[in-house]
Amino acid sequence: MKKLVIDEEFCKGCGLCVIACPLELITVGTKVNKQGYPLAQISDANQVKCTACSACARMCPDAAISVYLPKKD
Amino acid sequence: MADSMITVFERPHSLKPVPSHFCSGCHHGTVHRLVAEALDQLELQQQTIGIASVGCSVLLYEYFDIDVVEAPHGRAPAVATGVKRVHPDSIVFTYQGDGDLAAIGTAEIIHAANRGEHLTVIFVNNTTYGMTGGQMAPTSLGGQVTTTTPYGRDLETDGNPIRMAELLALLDGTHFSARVSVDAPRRVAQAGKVIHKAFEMQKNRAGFAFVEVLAACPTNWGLSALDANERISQEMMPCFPLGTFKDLSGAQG
Amino acid sequence: MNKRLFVKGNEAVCIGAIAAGCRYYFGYPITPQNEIPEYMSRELPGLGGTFLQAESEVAAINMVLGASAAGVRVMTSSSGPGISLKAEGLSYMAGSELPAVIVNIMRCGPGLGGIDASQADYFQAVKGGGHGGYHLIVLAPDSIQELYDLSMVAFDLADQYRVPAMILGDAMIGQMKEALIPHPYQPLAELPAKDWSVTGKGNRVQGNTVKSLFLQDGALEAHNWRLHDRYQQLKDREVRCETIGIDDAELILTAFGGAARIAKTAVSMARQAGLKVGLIRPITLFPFPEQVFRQATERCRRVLCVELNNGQMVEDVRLSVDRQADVRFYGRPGGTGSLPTPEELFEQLQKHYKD
Amino acid sequence: MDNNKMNEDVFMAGFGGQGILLVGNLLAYAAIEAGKNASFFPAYGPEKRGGAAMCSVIVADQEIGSPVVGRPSNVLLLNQDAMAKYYPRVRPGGLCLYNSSLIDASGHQRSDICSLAIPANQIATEVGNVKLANMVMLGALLARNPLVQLESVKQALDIIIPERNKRFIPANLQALDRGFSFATA
Repeated sequence: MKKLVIDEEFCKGCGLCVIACPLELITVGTKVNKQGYPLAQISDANQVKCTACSACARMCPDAAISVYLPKKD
Repeated sequence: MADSMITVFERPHSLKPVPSHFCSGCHHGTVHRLVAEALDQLELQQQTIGIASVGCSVLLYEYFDIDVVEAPHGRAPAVATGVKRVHPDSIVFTYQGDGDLAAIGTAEIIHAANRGEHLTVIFVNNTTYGMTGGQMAPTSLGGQVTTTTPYGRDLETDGNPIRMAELLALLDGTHFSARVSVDAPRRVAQAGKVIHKAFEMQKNRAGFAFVEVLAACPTNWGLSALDANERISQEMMPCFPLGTFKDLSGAQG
Repeated sequence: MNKRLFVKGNEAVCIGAIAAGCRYYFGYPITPQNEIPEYMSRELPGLGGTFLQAESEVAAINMVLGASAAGVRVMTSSSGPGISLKAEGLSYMAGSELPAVIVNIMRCGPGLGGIDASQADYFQAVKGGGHGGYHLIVLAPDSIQELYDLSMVAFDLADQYRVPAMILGDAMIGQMKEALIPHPYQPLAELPAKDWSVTGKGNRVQGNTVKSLFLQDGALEAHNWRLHDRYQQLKDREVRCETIGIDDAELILTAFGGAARIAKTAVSMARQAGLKVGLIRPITLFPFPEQVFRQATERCRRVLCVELNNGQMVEDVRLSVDRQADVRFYGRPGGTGSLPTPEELFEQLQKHYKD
Repeated sequence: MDNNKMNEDVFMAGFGGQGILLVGNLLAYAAIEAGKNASFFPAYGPEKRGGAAMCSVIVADQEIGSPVVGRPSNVLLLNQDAMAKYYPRVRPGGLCLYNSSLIDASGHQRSDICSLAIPANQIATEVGNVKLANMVMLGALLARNPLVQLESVKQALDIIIPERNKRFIPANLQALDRGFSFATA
């Protein structure tokens, strides 16, 4: 399950999410979107480590990041 | 999202689902989101009227899913006054940059505050004229190189960085004046609370509420998004201290 | 020969102004003329001059008023919305007979409009723009070289007639780059001393007053007749106009500024296609080249006026030809992606040539 | 018209930040330095990054009329939006170079012009910086239509590039060369 969802259309690769993440789980890669911006990304392994603290989403100037947590049954 | 997931953070409903024209790392988007979050949380989207100013922020009507009037350069507080007097039950806010609010619109902002108009004013201070390509703003720092201060802002001939949050706090009509920043997650959270409060005050008819937000303009500062973000605490905050300079929200109206 | 420079129109106007001795500039940012204040902020301090970014266009034009009253060559620049704000000051300057150069690099309107090329401020420029009934000298360059040349002419005419002069460019002329030969400045005429300016009374018998208020019986009327005579002198002596191939023309195209540049290519396309098409390009919009139109239409009975607006100069063309020619109009009001191309103008020429 | 007299137009488009205006300016400046007439006419959105950027350059021996070109003969397209909008406007018989790193050209077919795919981002990345894609495209254009000598452009680069960016000149020269040789091959 993905906790972080980064919208590729909205992301502008500024990297503010990268410095916001206390666990350094996010990077800006080389893949570019339609506007020509490189995209922020998080690996599947790091998705697991993510605590859903939302610091990245709070910093994102483009409201490109959504954060989810699995329901505990 | 699947039912098995709890939403922790999502784009606010008051923002339209469209990418913005803002440059990479520009904080206008952050401030837009904080305003939208406040409107969502206070359930004000349906009754809010935004006043767009001139500059990069003019296009806010492309991003906010609310009614908006576009004002001439600097005149947003006057336009907002007109709207609010017609619709006193609506929530009216202006969203202005430093050139708009603190240079050409100085008269309008001072007199809207002095009349104690029931408005929320969001003032984005990035020490430059963004849309026109990085000219000196009234808030540019001493020594700051801009396209019209190529040798650095000379305080003797170009004036001093103007502190609007402090200046407006002096006016009897101002009920709330604060300066916040969006350069770190905890400060974004704090800025969100202050903006929320400024809208809540209007909802409670508590008078003129002013929030100055320190923001980055990476493109016109000639810095990367990260370096520009860093400049806010390194260079802007010593000149523009964060804090609340006036708060009458607790006082009896 | 001077080395050719390769500069934007907005820079050319500054180079010309500085060559003509302008050392004072007051302005406020607005696209598409920002290169003007930017250039002046770089160059004027080193020349002992003053560049000041005002808090608004209203303030800027009144700083110009003050500097002009103090007796120096002074310039400001803006674009549509800012020129509207300057209208008040311009009216006071016209009333106070203060020379200055105002550059309007026109963008699309009304309101905030857009930053693309437009000529929608023609009326505002040539009919005065502010209150009270006055004229500005209005010069409309169509190349980077001419922007340079006319910025010097503008200062001379303003000083000679004590009438503020406007250089009416557009985003196309302001933003494009071409080669420029910076000929040295030669005054058009021997210019009158500015003995009316405020310098401190000193040994003068009477203090100088720069004003536009006239309260005594008949004083304001006399003042307005004096201004009127000045405007008439401009009409008699200072008309400037370029004509191409109008002697044998069956259809005369007329356009100014940026539209004229596009028109020139359309006219040469027409000539290659064997159509006898000529061009009248007013360089002074006030004074308007009425006689040129009058004479040209004694033979050629059809005129097509092309503008980047919905029809403004065409009214002055019609007044000039006074019903002796069939004056038609093709205009585009501007906006992103709305500049007419030479091919489109050529189509219009073919259409109006035939019927 | 004298057929020996040169009158060439170039139109280029992409998004802001791709350096469209820089190479347009460079080309026109090189032409001026080579003793020709040239006009450079930029157009761009109000925003500084993103948005559309385009410009027209005219290089001629005689005086230049319209800086606006309706049907350009030489066209450089750097992104998909530019392709969609301007590919149909290339003058029949003209030349269109497009950045195949960012443009999917399927669905854009014309037999009446010469179309050339240049993987500009890829080549620029090989040179060391994706931002040099503009130079790759210009180099490629000059290989197909020497409206200005490649050497003149290289000399002009030294003057056009602001002082603070002079250190990037060698990479720019390399990108021009790589584009040139790609389109020559």
